[in-house]
Order: sequence, then structure tokens, then C-alpha cells
Amino acid sequence: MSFEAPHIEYATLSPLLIVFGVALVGVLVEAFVPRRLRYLVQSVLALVGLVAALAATIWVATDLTVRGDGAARGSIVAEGAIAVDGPSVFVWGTLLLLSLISVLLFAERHLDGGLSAFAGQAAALPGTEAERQASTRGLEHTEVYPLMMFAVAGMMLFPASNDLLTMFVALEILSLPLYLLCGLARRRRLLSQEAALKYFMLGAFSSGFFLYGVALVYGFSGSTHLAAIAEAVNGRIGGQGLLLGGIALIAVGMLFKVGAAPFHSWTPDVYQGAPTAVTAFMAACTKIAAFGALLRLFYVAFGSAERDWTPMIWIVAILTMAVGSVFALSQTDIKRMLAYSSVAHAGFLLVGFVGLHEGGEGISSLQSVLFYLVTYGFMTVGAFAVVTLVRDAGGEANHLARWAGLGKESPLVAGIFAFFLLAMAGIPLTSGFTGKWAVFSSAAQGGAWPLVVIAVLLSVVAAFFYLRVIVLMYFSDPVGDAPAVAVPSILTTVTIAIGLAATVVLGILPGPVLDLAADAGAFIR
Amino acid sequence: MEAEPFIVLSAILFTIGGVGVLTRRNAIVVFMCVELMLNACNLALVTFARVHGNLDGQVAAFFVMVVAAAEVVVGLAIIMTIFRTRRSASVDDASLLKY
Amino acid sequence: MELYTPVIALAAIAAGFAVFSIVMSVATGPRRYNRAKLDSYECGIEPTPQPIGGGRVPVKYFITAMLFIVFDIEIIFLYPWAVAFDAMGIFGLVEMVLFIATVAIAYVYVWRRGGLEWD
Amino acid sequence: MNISLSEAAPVVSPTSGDGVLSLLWLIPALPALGALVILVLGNRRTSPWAHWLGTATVALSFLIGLVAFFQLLGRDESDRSVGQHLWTWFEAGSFTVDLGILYDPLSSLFVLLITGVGSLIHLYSVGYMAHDAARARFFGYLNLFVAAMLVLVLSDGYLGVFLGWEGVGLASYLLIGFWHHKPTAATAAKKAFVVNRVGDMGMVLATTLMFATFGTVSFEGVSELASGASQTTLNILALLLLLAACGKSAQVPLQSWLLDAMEGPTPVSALIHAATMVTAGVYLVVRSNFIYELTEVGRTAVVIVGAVTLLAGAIIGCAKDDIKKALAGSTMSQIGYMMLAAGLGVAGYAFAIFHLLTHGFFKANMFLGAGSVMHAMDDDVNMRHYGALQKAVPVTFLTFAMGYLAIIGFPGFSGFWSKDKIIETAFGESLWIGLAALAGAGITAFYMTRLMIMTFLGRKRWEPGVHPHESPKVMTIPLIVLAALSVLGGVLLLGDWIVDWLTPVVGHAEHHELPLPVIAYTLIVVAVVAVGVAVAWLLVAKRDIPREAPQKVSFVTRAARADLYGDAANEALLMRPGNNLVEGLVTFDDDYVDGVVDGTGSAAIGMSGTFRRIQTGYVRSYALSVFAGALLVVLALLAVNLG
Repeated sequence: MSFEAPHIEYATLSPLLIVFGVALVGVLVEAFVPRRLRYLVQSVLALVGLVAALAATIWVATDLTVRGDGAARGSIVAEGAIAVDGPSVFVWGTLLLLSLISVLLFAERHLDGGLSAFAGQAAALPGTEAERQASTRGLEHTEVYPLMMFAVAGMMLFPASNDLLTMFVALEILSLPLYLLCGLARRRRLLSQEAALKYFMLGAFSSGFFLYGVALVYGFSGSTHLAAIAEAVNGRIGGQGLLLGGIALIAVGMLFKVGAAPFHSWTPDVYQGAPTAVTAFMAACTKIAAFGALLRLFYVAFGSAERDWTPMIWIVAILTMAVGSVFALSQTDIKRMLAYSSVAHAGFLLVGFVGLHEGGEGISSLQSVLFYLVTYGFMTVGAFAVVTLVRDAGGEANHLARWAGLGKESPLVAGIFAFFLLAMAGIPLTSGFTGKWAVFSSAAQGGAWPLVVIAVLLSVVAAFFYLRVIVLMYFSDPVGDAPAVAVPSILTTVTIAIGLAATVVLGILPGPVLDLAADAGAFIR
Repeated sequence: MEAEPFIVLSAILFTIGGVGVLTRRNAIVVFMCVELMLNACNLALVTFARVHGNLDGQVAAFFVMVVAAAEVVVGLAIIMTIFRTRRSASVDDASLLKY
Repeated sequence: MELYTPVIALAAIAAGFAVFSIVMSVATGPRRYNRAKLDSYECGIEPTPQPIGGGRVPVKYFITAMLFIVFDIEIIFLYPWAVAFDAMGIFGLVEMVLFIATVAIAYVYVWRRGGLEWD
Repeated sequence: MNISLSEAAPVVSPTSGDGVLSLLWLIPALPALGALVILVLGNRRTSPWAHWLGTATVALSFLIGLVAFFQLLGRDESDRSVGQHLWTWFEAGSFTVDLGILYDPLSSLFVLLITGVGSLIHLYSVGYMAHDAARARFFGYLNLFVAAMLVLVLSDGYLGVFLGWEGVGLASYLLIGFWHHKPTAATAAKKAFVVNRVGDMGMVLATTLMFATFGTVSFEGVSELASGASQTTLNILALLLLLAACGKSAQVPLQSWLLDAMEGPTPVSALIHAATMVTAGVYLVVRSNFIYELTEVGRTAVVIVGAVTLLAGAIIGCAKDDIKKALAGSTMSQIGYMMLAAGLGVAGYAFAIFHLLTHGFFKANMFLGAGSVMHAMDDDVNMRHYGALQKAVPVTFLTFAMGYLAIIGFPGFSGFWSKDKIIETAFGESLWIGLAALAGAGITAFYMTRLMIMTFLGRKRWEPGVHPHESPKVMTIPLIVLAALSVLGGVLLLGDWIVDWLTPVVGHAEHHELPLPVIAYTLIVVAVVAVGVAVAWLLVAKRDIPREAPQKVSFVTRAARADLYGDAANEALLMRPGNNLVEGLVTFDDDYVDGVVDGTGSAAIGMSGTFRRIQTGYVRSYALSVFAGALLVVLALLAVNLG
């Protein structure tokens, strides 16, 4: 039996390896560092690790090799399992930046009397003596940092996977830590645990679909490599049923992760129940990673079956936008409303997805979706960061009625939040507008006219519920005692400031980032 | 070797698992149904590996087992915390978050 | 089919032996019961009392079971690795050391945080 | 007259500017700066000086605009289109979107109108809002509006126009709802926003379509490439732009918000809902002449919308007892005239703009006059409680009378010249259109005379305890200036100046041969107007005006009082298909959100409230939806393949 040692390109994979390494070191820190030092060590470790990974990403990005006709740059590494190309690196950079500002939210201890937003002791029963003690002794789960780093690593691997098996493993690496993180809220523990249970059950369910899809596609093509699948799809060898069934089931798994209707039902419940810092992180980063993977899979592997799956994406896109926009209208919880808003955003992203795919004149789908993801990520983290600030005696005041009159209470916070909402609504001079413009344009260029018309229509509806909150904050009087706006430490302040700055800059001068997205070029095959 | 019966069997197992998730109340049983779905996938993968005469599917089955085990660890932990708080493992009882 | 003949034969013999010994012990053995004999069989140690209210076990067992899964998984990869060990040479060794080290990190965490202490 | 008499509209090809013309960006930047300073520092900190800052920035913009205008005047006719590149907004591959300024004869007139009338209204507001605690914020919003409006008219592409378009929408929303403690004001603001969003959709779609068709959205690019597009594309583009224009300019069928918008402070009604913002639709159509010139369908649609609106607005104006709503109906009607003229093509563009300018003068004048009257009558808006005010508020009366004479088209006054030209051109196009325009003129004369009589003449019908007094100087000076402009606005037509001035933008019209000599049309119009005045005199002045509106009235009056069932029609026609969502949400929002705020969340009704019950909270039902979704996806894939 001949055997050749596999070749691993460690340098090219360094961003991934750094994040994985930091996660492992984080576990060791939990094991050996004394309790009082853990918070400091863990948060600094996570930050340093992410910065290092970001630096490595930039280094990798400047060093991508040009392939073929020059449309795509990068290389396939780790024996064909991972593709480090322009889009991968772009997504990595975005993910790392957003994770950086999310870590700051994780580390915030200023809002709740010196305690973090995470449960003191997850094993202690809610409402018992043990829980109170854990709280008074200032216990906290610093495990959240390594968990988050594992999730980040999975998110980075997901869109870079060049192999269905790697993709499945990445999907689980990113999901499992998130399930746990969702259940670790310090306040409203029952809701938090329920969110974890729901997310886990449905996530496992959907990954079952994904896996069966993988099995079918493997059955169709005889390989799990995207390139080999593409070849088989192109030649239409094997059974059509296997391929179509496989595409459909894989799509289910993917669309579940991006929160597209009718696979969105977990989104509002989980976003509401999870600790807000975790919600911010996963709302932004999971969607980015999942869209990256969705794009790679459908463009690279199933590209030549495009005629088969485009109508399906149309239906899902329309349904998603409609569900997100309409359901958001009657929400009374701010986090639920933002969750539905993120569902609607997934719909708009899917509109971009069916456009002109890659390359060509004008804005390609890939470019527009990547750009939209950046704008979406920053405004989402920013908005959720603001949500952590509005509090009353029971923790965060998430009921919309508690936000009434915030404009008078704290003009600055209300103003910033209003700005994020306007951005999500897609008002010009905010990044939301440029993002929507990009995806709609690419869809229009791809000839998806009816879809663009519907999208514009539904974005009008969507604008309405954002407006509702603004009206509530400015034009209504507070009910009962007004909620206090907690003064955050520098950590949350920095997060909000970065989110705000990105939203403004990407609205006024989207050029550089659009260029970067264009530079990312096509996927390598 | 005829592959079809195995694929049909795996599809049947997958469906049983899926229907189990939809109909059973106990979180543990629901979870077992999910595992059944994953194992149905394994059966399909191994069968196809045999059909195509390469090892990819078998390797994939190994990884799926690992992932399933990791899922068990995480899942049971979550179910247990819920059970300790609520004294019930029914998935229908956990429905505070809605509308 | 011939491939399976020895296996089937072995299975048949094993099953036959089991049935034979049980039947024989029932048929021939003396019947003198005492309390210890009626207890559950626990390898000679004192049996843990049955929990009240339907067979619930302490959470301690849960952690042990979870830990078992960690090693269970390790075996899945060790087995094919062992088969191909000669062919892979030093590369295979390094990779497996890395893999086991990674698993060990989780193990160390459990150990340091008291997961292995029974009481 | 140097342009050949070709069919196609002139291509926009700006040259670069120098001197003052390189400072054009300051025109919108100054009010924007004012808005920024006032709104960021907040009401409390800026209240001592915010009103003067607001007024000064707009006045300064006016001065720059004036100098720039004369610079432009001094240039060659072929050189009167100045472009200034500000920054590259988008750059994606071969395709870029630049934001820049296009200063040409058309935008120069708008700049003067907006900043000129804007300064006067700012000045007026200093007095009008003197007792409002949030006066500084008011000026912040007002500055924001002026800045956005200037962006709208100075942009060199549709995306820039859209930017301003959304900006004025936002400012209008904020200003209508300025007294948001009044529930009617809050509802009106919301309604305006929603209806405008419907129009905005047209704008977004038009822009996207242009981008997809031409690869550019600049006026320069589109005007150059438009003739190469297919007829269908051009038709759709024209209709989408018309939809946008209808929303902003309150044209049928999107007219319903304007009457409610009168809930805002009166200077807002004067500036935004009479003189400037509502004319943005006309600007859009005239600016897009290179598209409308190529599509018969588009122009016909514009003409029909204009004709219908001008009659509907006039009829509504007849039945309103609320002085501001009567004026709002009149605004709709007058904008209908402009639309009508714009739809007539090259022959009408210049007159549309001409009427837009004169209307800006006299309608702002009358709105401010109405504000002055309300000021005197303790904010009562019901004309049945007025009467015999000409002695009490003499300056207001005189200035209002100038506006009145202008709007009915009394010979010599500005409105006479502009309206006469439109009617004449309409007759040149088609007899029926001409008759509609003529009838509109008669009805206008009727309701304006009614308004004059009920307000200033007749006997006192004042509420007890009301002691009318003339407004302070800071309010009457703008009135006097605007009155003068209402009288003299007609000079723009001297020697066909405005037609020649706009020729580089809209092209030159061949002279139409009319069936009758021009003077005959003028005489007919004057006669019809005289009849309208006489009828009003007989029906209103000769009878006693009851203090309560009579209930036993004809069907027509009832219909007009109900805004010609505009809202009802909206519900019936718009609600069912498509837009029902949006409109329905307004009511839903009122019921539901307000309910939540009041702490009575149980008031949840409406579709969203019903649908959200799907989200049961049970994992198993979610799993079911995933399962169903999986089936849906599989079926969608199979259907494509088998079908």
C-alpha cells in the first residue's frame, strides 16, 4: 500500500490555525489559571488572538496567487479540503473584525454592577441559593471566550471549505459552541435555556438534512470535493434525482443557518433568549459565514445546475423578505424585532444571490452580497450593543413599551439607535442603502426583475417597523418609570462607535470596501 | 451488490427519525430521533462509498460519528440543565418564547 | 456466503453454550436463597440503593458518560490509523500525537475543574 | 434658438465652472451645516440663537445662488450648464456613481425659489414660532429640509435626486408631526410618510431600471443613451417616474396625504406643502424631459394625472371650511396645472416651470397670510368663525388679496400670465384637455373668492373672547415681499424670457397653430374667471354664512368635504391590490403600537398580529415548518426539472 504524506500549507492556513490555537489555549487557561485572573487573561487572549489572526489574514490576502484567467486568486490547500481564495479571505477579514468588536461586548462588566452578562454558574438552578451565592461571589463563566473562539474558527472554516465533508464539520464546529453560549445568560435564565434547547434541537435537525443532502450528492458524483461535484453536475452523469434531492436538502441546512423562511422560526426565539452579546455575535457572524458557504457551494459545485435551483431561491427569497418584514411589525420585544429584521435582511441577500453570479460588467452577485454582509454585520452588532444599554431593575429592558420616550431620556443613545434603524431600513447616506442598492442592482443585471420589484416593495414595508421604533422613542411619553440608560465602559462604547462609524462611512464612501469585494474576485474551483 | 435496498432503508430510517422529531415530546427521544437521522445518513454514505468504489463515504461516516458524539455531549448538557430547572424534559413545556 | 460460514458457526456455538449453561444451572443447581443472592449483581460491591421515583441516577454518572464519549471518539480515529501506521511513518505519528494532545486538553480541563472527583 | 429643431431632447453635457460657480456646493452645504449644528447641540443649548442661524444660512445660500445666477446669465447660451463633481459614491468594476452638481437654467431657477422663499419663510417663522418651546428644533428641521431640497434640484443624477427626495420626505415627516402631542399631527405625519414611500418605490425602481439598462444614472449618461432604449423600457421608466412624482406632488391617486399634512405648523405648509417640496414631482418630470420626449404613453399619463388632479383639487377646495385645507386643495389643483403643462412636452415644460415659480410666490404668500390670520384668531382654522377681518389685519388682508388676484388669474398679476399660457397650450394639444384646464380656472376663481369673502369680508362670526390683531413686523415683511412677487412675477415672461432661458434644458418648441387667435383664449379665460367670481359672490357674500357647516348639502359638497372620498378610494382601490399592506399597516400601527404604549397590548389586531401566532413557541411546530420547508424546496427543484 503506497502512501503519500498529506501536505498542509500551514502559512496559508495561519489565520484559521491561530484562532483554533487560541481557543485551545483558552481551555488550558480555564484549567490552570486562578479564578480571579481568568477574566483578564481570557479576554486579552481572545483579543490578541483575533488581532493576530486578522494580521495573518491580511498577510495571506496580499499573497494570493493568480490562477488561470486572473478572475480568481488563491489556492486550494490541505489536500483539497480548503480553498483560500479572494472571497474566503474577504469573509475571514469581516468575521474577525466583527468578532473583535463582539468580544468587547462579551467582556463588558460595567452595565450590571460589575458582573458580566453571562451566568455565574450555569449549573446552579435559577432562583436558588446556589445561584445567589455564585452571583455574590462574582463567579462567571469565562469559558465563553474559548467557546466563542471555537465558533469563530468554525465560521472561518465554513465558507472556505472546498469539500462537503469539511463543510459539514465546520458547520458543527460553528454551531455547537453557539448552542451553549445561548444558554448562558445571567438574567432571565429560563428564557436563555429555552433558547439554547430550541436552537440545539432545530440546529441538529437541520444539520441532519444537510448531511443527507451531502450523502445524496456524494452518491450522485462519487466525491465530496466541490470541483469533482461541479464536473459531475456539468456532465450530468449519475441520477438526476440524487442530485436534485441532494441540492434541496443541502439548501435546507444552509438556509436554516442564514435564517431564511420557512427555516427561520428559530431566529426570533433564540435571538430573544440568548444573552445580547451572543445575539449580536451570532446574528452578524453566523449569517456572514453561512452566506459565504452558500455562495461557494452553489456557484462552484452546483453552478451549472443553476437553472434548477434558481426558482427555488426565488421562492425562498420572497417568502423570507415577506415573513421578516411583516412579522416584525407586530413585535413588542426589541430583540425579536431585530431578529425578524435579520430574517428580512437574509431575504434581501438572497435577492443579490440570484444575480449575475461572478465577474462580468457591473456589480456581480458575489461582490454585492459580500458588501451587503459587511454593512449588515456592523449595523447589527452596533444595534444589539445599544440594546444592552437600556436597562431597568430586571436587567435589559427589551419590551418596546419600555423604549417609549427614550429620545428625551437619552438623546444620544436614542439618536444612535435611530441611526442604526434608518440604516437597516435602507435610508440613503447610510450603509444600508448602499448595500441594498448593490444587491438590487446585481439582481436587476441578472434579469431578476420581478424579484427586485418585490424586494423594493417589501423594503418599503420593512422600513415601516423601523420607523415605528423611532416614533416610539421620540414621539411617545415613557410609561411608568423611565428605563435607565446604563453608562457603558470603554468596551461597549468602542463597539458602538465602530459600528456607527462603519455604517456612516460605508454609506457615504462605500468605494473602498466595494473595491475590496470586487478585488476578492471569483471563487477558485 | 445491489445498492438500492440500502438507500431505501436509509431513506426509511431518515424519515422515521424526522417524523419522530415532529411527534415525540420527550427531549431525549427527540434527540435520539435526530441521531437516527444522522445514522441514516451514515448508511447512505457507506453504501455510496461501496457503489463508487472509493473511501470518501466511509471516511465521512467516521466524521459523522464524531460529530454526532459531540452533539450528544452538548445536547445532553442543555437538556439536563433544562430538566433540572423545569423538572420536565418535554420539549413542549419550553415555550415561553413565542409570537 | 462462504466468507460468513465460520462467523455463523462461531455465533451458533457461542449461543449454544450460553443456552446450555443457563439451562444446566437451573436444572442441576441447588436452590438455597439468601438476601445477598437476591440482590442485583454489582461485581461484588454493595449495590447502590435504587433511587426513588423511577430510576433516576445522579448527575455524576452523566459526566462520566460524557467523558467516556471523548475516548470513544478517539478510538474511531485510532483504529484506521493503527492499520495504516507503518505506511504513514513519522508523519502519522506526529499527527496522532497532535490529535491526542488536543483531546487531552479537554481532558485536562475536566480534571482541573473537578470533573473526575466523585464526591 | 441655436438648436436645430430635432425631435430629441437636448443632451445634458455640463461644462466646468469657475469663480462663484465653483462654490456651488456651498448652497446646500450651508443649510445642512445649520441643521447639523442645531440638531446635534439640541434644542435647549441652541434656543437663543438657532432661529437666526437657520435664517442666516438660508439667506447666505440665496445670495450665493443669486450671484451664481447672474454668472450663468452672463454665459453663452450653449455654455449654461455647469457641472461640479463632488465625490465618487460607488465604484464597482466598470461602473461608477458620482455625486455631483448640475447647475443649469432649470436648477438655477429652483435654487432661487427655494432659498428665496425659504429665507422669507424662515424669517416669518421667527415670529410665528416665537412662543414654541421647541423653536430651535423647528429651525433645525427647516434647515434640513432646505438642504435636502437643494440637493434634490442640484444633483446631476437620479441617485442624487433620490438622496434629496428621501431627505425632503424625512424633513416633511418630522415637520408635519412637529406638534406630535396632537394625535392628528402624528397620524398625518405617518400617513404622509407611508404614501410617500409608495412614490419613492417608483423612484427606486426607475433608478434601478436605468442602471440596468444604461449602466449609469447620471442625467448626462441617461439623456445621451435614452434614445437607444426600447420603447417598453422608456414607457415603464416614464410611468415609474410619474409614480414617484405623484407621491411627492400629491397627484391623484397619491394625493390623500397633502390635506392631512396641514397639521404641521403653517410656515411648513407654506414652504414645503405649497412652494417647494410638492413641486419636486414637476421638477422630476421636466428634468426627465429626455425620457418623456421619447414616450407618448408616458406623456399622456402625465397629462391625464395633471388634468384629473387639477379638477379634483379644485372641487375639494370648494367645500373646505378649514382655511389651510382649502388652500391645500388649491395647491393640489395648481400642481395639477403644472403636471398638465409638463405632460404637454416641449411646448409646456417652460410654462410648467413658470407656473411653478409664480405659484411658489402667491401660494406661499397666501399660506403665510392664512398663518397670520390664524395667529390673530388664536389658531382657529375654521373660516366659518372668521369674517370682517380686513379691518383687523389690514396688512395681511392686502397682501392676501394680491395672492388672491394672482391665483385666480386677474389680468396683469403673475398667475394670469402663467395659467393663461398653460390653458392656451392645452387647447393647442386637445380640446378636452383645454376645457378641463379652463373649467379648473373657473372653479379656482369660485373657491378662492369664497375663501376671501368668508375670511375678510361679511360680518363678524368670531368665537367669543377672540381679539384679532395684526402680526409683528417680522411676519408682515415676508408677506409684503411675497405679495410684491405675486404681483410682478409675470415679468419673467417678458419677451418670452423664461422660455428662452429654459431652451438649453428642455429644447425648443415649434410654434403651434391654434384654431383661434391667442387673444381670444385670453378673453375666454378671463370671462370664465369672472363667472367664477360672480357665482361665489352671489352664493356666499349675498347670503348669511352659518357658523356651523350645514349638513343638508348636495352629494357633490359632501363628496368634496370628504376629499372626494380620497381616503375611501384609497382603501377600495389601493388597499386591495398590493398596497393594502402598506395602508393597512397605518391603521394597524395606530391600533396596535399605541395600544402597546398605553400598556394595553391586547389590542393586537391586524394581519401581522394574526400571522405571528404561527410562531407558537413549540420546538416541534418549528421543526414541522423546517420539514415543510424542506418539502417545498424539494418540490420547487423537481417542478423546474419536470415541468
